Amino acid sequence: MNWIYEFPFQLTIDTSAIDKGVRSFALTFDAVLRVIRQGLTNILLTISDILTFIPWWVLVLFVIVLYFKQSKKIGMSLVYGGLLALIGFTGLWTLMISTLSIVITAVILSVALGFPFGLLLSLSERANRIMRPVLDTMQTMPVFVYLIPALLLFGLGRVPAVMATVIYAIVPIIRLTNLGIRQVNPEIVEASRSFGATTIQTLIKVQIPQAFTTIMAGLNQTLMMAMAMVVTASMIGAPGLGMEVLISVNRIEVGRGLVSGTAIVIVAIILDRLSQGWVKPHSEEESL
Amino acid sequence: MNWIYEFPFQLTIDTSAIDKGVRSFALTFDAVLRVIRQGLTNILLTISDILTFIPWWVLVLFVIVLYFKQSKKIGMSLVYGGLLALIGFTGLWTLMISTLSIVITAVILSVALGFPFGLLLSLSERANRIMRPVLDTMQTMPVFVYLIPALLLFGLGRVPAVMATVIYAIVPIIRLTNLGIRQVNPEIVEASRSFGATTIQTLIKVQIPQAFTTIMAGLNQTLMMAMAMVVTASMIGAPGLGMEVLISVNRIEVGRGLVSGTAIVIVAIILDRLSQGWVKPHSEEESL
Amino acid sequence: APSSRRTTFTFANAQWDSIMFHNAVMGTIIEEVFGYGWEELPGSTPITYEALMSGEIDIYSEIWTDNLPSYNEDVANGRFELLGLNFDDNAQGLYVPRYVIEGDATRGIEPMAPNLRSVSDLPQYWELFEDQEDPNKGRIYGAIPGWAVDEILRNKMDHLGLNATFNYFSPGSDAALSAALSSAYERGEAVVGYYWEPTWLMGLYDFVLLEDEPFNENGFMNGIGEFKSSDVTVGVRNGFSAEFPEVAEFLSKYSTSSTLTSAALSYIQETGASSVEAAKWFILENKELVATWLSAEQFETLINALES
Amino acid sequence: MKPILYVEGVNKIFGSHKEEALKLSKKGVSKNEILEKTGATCALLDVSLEVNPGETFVIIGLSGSGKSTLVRMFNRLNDPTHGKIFFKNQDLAQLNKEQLRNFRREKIAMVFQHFGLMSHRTVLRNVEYGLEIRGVGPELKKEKAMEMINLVGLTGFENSRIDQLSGGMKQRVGLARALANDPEVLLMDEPFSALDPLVKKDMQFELLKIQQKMKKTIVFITHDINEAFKLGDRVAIMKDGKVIQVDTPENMMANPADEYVTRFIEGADKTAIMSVKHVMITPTTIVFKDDGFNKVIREMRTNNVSSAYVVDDEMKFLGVVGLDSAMRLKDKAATLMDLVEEVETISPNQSVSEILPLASQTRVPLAVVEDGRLIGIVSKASVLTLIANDVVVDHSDEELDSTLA
Amino acid sequence: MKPILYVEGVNKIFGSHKEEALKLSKKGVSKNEILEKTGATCALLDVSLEVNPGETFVIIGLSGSGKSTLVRMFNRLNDPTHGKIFFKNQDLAQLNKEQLRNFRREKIAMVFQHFGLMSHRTVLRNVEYGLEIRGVGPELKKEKAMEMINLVGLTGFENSRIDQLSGGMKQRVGLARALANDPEVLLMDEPFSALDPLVKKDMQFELLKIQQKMKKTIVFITHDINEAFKLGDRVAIMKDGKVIQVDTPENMMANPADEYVTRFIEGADKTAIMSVKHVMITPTTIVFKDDGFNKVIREMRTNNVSSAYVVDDEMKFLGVVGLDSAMRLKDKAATLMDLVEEVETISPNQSVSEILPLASQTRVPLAVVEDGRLIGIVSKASVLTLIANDVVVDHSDEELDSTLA
Ligand SMILES: Nc1ncnc2c1ncn2[C@@H]1O[C@H](COP(=O)(O)OP(=O)(O)OP(=O)(O)O)[C@@H](O)[C@H]1O
Ligand SMILES: Nc1ncnc2c1ncn2[C@@H]1O[C@H](COP(=O)(O)OP(=O)(O)OP(=O)(O)O)[C@@H](O)[C@H]1O
Ligand SMILES: [Mg+2]
Ligand SMILES: [Mg+2]
Repeated sequence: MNWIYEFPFQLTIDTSAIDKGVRSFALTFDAVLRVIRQGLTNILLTISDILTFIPWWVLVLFVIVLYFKQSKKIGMSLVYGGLLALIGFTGLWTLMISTLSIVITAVILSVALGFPFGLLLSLSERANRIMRPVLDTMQTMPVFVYLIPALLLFGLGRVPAVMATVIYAIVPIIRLTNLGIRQVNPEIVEASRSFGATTIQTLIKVQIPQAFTTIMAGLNQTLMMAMAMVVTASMIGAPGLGMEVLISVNRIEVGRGLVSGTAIVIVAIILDRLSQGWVKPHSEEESL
Repeated sequence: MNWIYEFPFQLTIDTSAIDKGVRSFALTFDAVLRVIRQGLTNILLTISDILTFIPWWVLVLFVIVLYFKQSKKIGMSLVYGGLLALIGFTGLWTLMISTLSIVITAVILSVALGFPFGLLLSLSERANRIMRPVLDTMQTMPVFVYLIPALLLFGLGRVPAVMATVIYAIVPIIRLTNLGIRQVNPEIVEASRSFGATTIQTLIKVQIPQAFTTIMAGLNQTLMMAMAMVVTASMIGAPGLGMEVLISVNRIEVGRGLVSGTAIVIVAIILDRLSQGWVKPHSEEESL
Repeated sequence: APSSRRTTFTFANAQWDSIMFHNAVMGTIIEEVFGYGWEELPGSTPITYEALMSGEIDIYSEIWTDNLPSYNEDVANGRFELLGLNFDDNAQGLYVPRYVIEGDATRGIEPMAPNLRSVSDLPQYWELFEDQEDPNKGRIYGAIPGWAVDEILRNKMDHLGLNATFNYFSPGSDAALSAALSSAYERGEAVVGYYWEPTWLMGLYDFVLLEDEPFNENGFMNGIGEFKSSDVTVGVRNGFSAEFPEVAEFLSKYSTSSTLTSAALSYIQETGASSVEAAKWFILENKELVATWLSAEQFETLINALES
Repeated sequence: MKPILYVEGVNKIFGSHKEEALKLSKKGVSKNEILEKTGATCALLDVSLEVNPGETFVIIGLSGSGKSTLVRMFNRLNDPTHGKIFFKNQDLAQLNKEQLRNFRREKIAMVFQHFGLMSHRTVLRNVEYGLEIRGVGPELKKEKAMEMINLVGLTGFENSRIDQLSGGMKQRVGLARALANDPEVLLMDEPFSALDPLVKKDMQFELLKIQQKMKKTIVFITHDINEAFKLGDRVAIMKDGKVIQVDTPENMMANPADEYVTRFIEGADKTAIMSVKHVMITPTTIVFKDDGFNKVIREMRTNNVSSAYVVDDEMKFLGVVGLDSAMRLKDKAATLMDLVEEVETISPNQSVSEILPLASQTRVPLAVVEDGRLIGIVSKASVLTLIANDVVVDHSDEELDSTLA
Repeated sequence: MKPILYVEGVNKIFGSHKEEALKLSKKGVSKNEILEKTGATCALLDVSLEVNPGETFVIIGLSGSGKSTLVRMFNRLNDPTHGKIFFKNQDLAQLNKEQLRNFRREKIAMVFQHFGLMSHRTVLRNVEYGLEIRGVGPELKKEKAMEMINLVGLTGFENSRIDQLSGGMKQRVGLARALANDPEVLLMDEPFSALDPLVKKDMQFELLKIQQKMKKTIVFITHDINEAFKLGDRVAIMKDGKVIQVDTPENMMANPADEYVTRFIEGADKTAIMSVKHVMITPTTIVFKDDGFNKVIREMRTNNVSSAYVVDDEMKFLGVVGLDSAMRLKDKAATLMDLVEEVETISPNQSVSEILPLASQTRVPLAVVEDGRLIGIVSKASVLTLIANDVVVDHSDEELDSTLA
């Protein structure tokens, strides 16, 4: 029966070579990594400083006003503002600011890298074909797997958390930038070309503006995925609400986990609603 | 300055009450939970037995043939078959089967619960409005948070893993069933109604078949999300590839994590491709 | 292929190395001597601990009592059966690599803090342990969030006034902590953080435990004084001894030491052996000790089985 | 004849603030302004009309004029905001769910602009759909469906997938599906608008052919005036939710209600719509078969023409006699009957376009004959006058072709 | 005249196996079969034609016949698989990237079926687009764009968002945008197909008006034969990638190349296309102003009619004289000049539809006069013959209206 159920031979992969590789890479490129780390830390600190500087009620008002501007629904605007304030009233404001600064940094980085990359993919069918499985892999590879390399390369703390978050969350912005550009009504692109526009002109003047809502949808997804990484990021030392969830998991405190989890949900939903506002800027709601 | 940055008062949420509530719920409904647990365990064991009974090369051949039938691309079919076999050759076959049986059980459960639920939502605008934030919350709540209640209610092992996976992965099948039914060309639905079809007749004979591809896209997403839960599920004792990843993370073995992570990616990508075959059954590829 | 089913004990696998090693030793003996099967159910410390109390895990071979806030209460309430003490000569506290104090000639590392002895010396050297995310302070890697020692360490920071010069950094997970310490070690950087023995990490790398004031029963929880060595106990689910008295008896006699465990972990690290292989090696290496856990007859069965 | 469908003062307002919108519209505020002010769309405003059994009733209008909204009320896919709709004597609003279903299953069927076919079913299974819903047994169902498939000329395609068909074939399936239920009323919402011009022509022809066999009541929507006039027994023109004029194509052509209708029908091919009876004039130079030389010549002279139409005592048309031949009567060498030339005659219900070839070749005005009797004549001039867009055909001004020296 | 666009033996095959597909198509295998066998679509097959400067060249054909594929080659949005396309003397395939851009910027512009407008820009900024691409300065750019907006009648809408406009207004923007660059050639791919019938009519009128001012070379695509004949100086009919016939509307009407063309043009309004010169016949009964009684009467008798056309020595047309009046010449009571009735004349280039009212009222065939000289006459019969779909207007068979006793 053996030949039915068993494999004729076994491959042994020298996994420790990979370990050594990563470790020696970390040593070799220590200087470079330090620079990246420093740069990211600065961004993080700046964002964190700004967020800390803003009084909580300003932020709450900001959410209310922004959502009202987009949706014209005063009720829901107040609900979202109230929910945000609630995070403060339960004493999680500082943690939330920590979380936010990591998420925002990760999203900024994702956009800065992912948007141009998405553009590139939209221009070359071949690059697109080659990158598809890579992006697939990035999306399906369990985050835990690259948590450790991120940690070995960037140490423990917010920087590797941002890096891991970027790896996980960058895919949608790449994909939807690519898709958005490709989906632009070909008649409009041809119209532009028929006027003798160069590829770059067409891209900047027509394709990017036309793909704007799709790209924004990508940004929205990137944001949501970055939020989904909050707890995992805390496993390598990112402070904030995620750490709070980890603590409650380690202590099997359902209630505490639920409270901090809910805070994460509130932040995520507010970010989602606000960023969806860009996706469909003036969509008239059906009045029925 | 206090009033600028500080909250006028603090709410203290009695989180331990929640803990106690869950624990006493678990005690009170022990009998019920046991039945559910037993039922799920039986399903899990059956699926696991079936998967274990199938010789590996049969599964590999199955993947090759199925993918070839869908895509007519012999090259890619062989690649996918080869990748699957590779999992076996690196000694991870048994773990993969464990993982698969949990994922498949979770997906079956998600469909069994999510599909009818999605149908309900598609029929009632009100239910839809009420459920939207609930579904949003289910998708954004960090999985870790409901890992603990799943654990308290169903103990450690594969059953709570399946439950947690279902909570996380059921949302797309609900959403896309709902969306699919709503998106069916209204002319076709009206055609059906104009022939005097009842709501149920229209649903079964027209809307569900017409929404089939969208529903299948939901199934595909559910499958992918279930795969994404594999590692997290292992935190409450689900055996398989996820456990392997966790162990390697704990031991800081990048290589080992990468190998088992890659195995997860391979399984996910194969499942993705095969289930996308249902989504667009006979789509002719553009030959350019 | 499908396996036949027999009575099988479930061990907690809280995913650190020593518990897996002890599981393997206990499991091997149970299998060879008593004829039952054994398997491990993995999960984090609190999760597996919870599972022990819910009866899902039969045997917990290494209960780190100080890491479980509710341990004493649970024992008092009889939520599981406490069978015995596995070992209690372990150590925990803040560690620094030896080269920080003494240097390492083979790696060309000069001593960085030759006078660093105790925790209270740390403020002098904070710049060595610079927190890259906050260059005005040093960084101390703390315990895993949620562990009981996490709270103690935070209090210790207060007590010793370390907060002025150091950030207490929550590593998030034990994997992250290990990685932080090991990668710093490999770079030859100065690092200070919480850790404990016996562990493969401490076996593999040369770390020094920083001294502290003597143990203080009253102030301990407030961070005053050094850690006493924590009791590492063996527990089984309720009702286990009644069902399997022989096994329970063996488990209650089971007792090792930190040193022995460390040796076994180093063996694993050096040879790449699995924990089961290590267990066999351990039993054969320490026959006298093992003999004290079992009746003569049982011991003979075991040795015969292993040596064949 | 009692109408089969009867629409009475129907309004349909989409959106909120319905009453306010209605009030504004009664004040004469335009549809767009109302939409801006109240958010309500006045899709139909005070529409009343009737459809007679067996007729093809065409509704025409620009996009957004409310055609679909109206037609969808006949099978209650829409309900009116105000007003009533009757099928025979049944107020449709009174039907309960069960009755409505049965009404839809038995009395009325619909053909859709974009075909409304179910892409997951074959042609046969699409055509069977209505029968399936009614619970017809599998054999009868298949038999009836096949019959309809044959009727619309799709024999052999019954097992094709819908997406393998061309647009014209798809609409044949739609038609077959609607007919399979043998409904009394067929609603067709721009069924041919999505088709290519040549295919459209074929389909119109097909529909006329089928209608000749089936004699259904058809409510047909289009925005192509030629299609409307070709197919419609009566045509309703809609604009901004109002019905502006309901009339036969001929009358509409002759008396357009306003400037808008005039513009709409400008492009229509008049010869195809108007029939001989609209352009014929009373024959003047009539002689009886026993008349002699003097009588005949006098008749010709009086009317200043060079030929005369010969009839018998019962006014049956016998033929034409020319001035040249008539001369031979003088010496009694022949009777009038000997001299009569047989000519092609036309009937009053033929369309003008049909008689165009004849009219262009004839030497004398064409004789219009009904039941053998001469009832009028059609000259080249009268045909040209029609075409020349002098919409009102004024018979009194009619000139004759020939002058007699 | 040298053509401005010149297409020489162009094939366009989409997909793989191009050569094989071409071979099959040369063997006469149908397009669909080729697609099934090789996966290649033969969009254009051996197309040759020329477009002259200043003309409106219309391409007509059913959906999928390759119209778009062809027109898109003129600005190289498509490249031919085989064959060459010249703009003036420039082989378009020879242009390098830079030259191609300049060609597109300066020589040629396109109007799209679905407008191809950029929804993120206002009307003004859409119209400015081509100028912006050329790097025209902001002031000049705005000035030119505003000029074009005024030209197409959108003054006041320059700051509107595109989605606030109706279909007709959108296409005006498309037109303005194309014209803003002042191109030599304007390509229009079914620009009016998406519009409502009345709006379409307006737009056609607008285009004719603008074209009168601008005198561009226009390549216009449509599948509406009336539109084609209304706008086109010359029309090319395409079928399955082949050009079947290229001709003026009149000639096409008169000599359709095959059955397919015949069917296509069946629905066209012939009187709008054909002009007087196509239906006129040589005047027979001509008399000179100094002719006497005998001459005149003889002329009338010979031709068996009751009136004659009077001309002077240089054949200048003076009028008509009837048989009755001519009788008065007998006793020399008057000269021919005294008796001449002035009648309305028509010119050979008027469309038949224009002269219809006259033709239907006239007693004698209408005189066709060019430069004052009588060059032909048009009888009711010849007009009717045209309308009657006897497509070949055979002049020799022409009958005359009046017979003389
Ligand atoms: N469900 C609806 N909700 C709101 N407004 C509607 C709805 N259906 C139709 N309308 C509006 O009612 C008016 C009439 O629409 P309808 O579809 O009857 O026009 P139509 O004459 O059929 O036009 P078309 O030729 O484009 O089919 C339009 O202004 C349309 O926007
Ligand atoms: N990019 C392309 N790839 C493959 N086939 C194409 C492509 N563009 C056009 N075709 C095919 O070429 C043929 C001609 O298409 P084309 O668009 O020129 O037709 P058309 O006459 O403009 O039709 P329509 O009236 O629908 O616009 C069609 O069979 C079409 O399917
Ligand atoms: Mg409609
Ligand atoms: Mg086209």
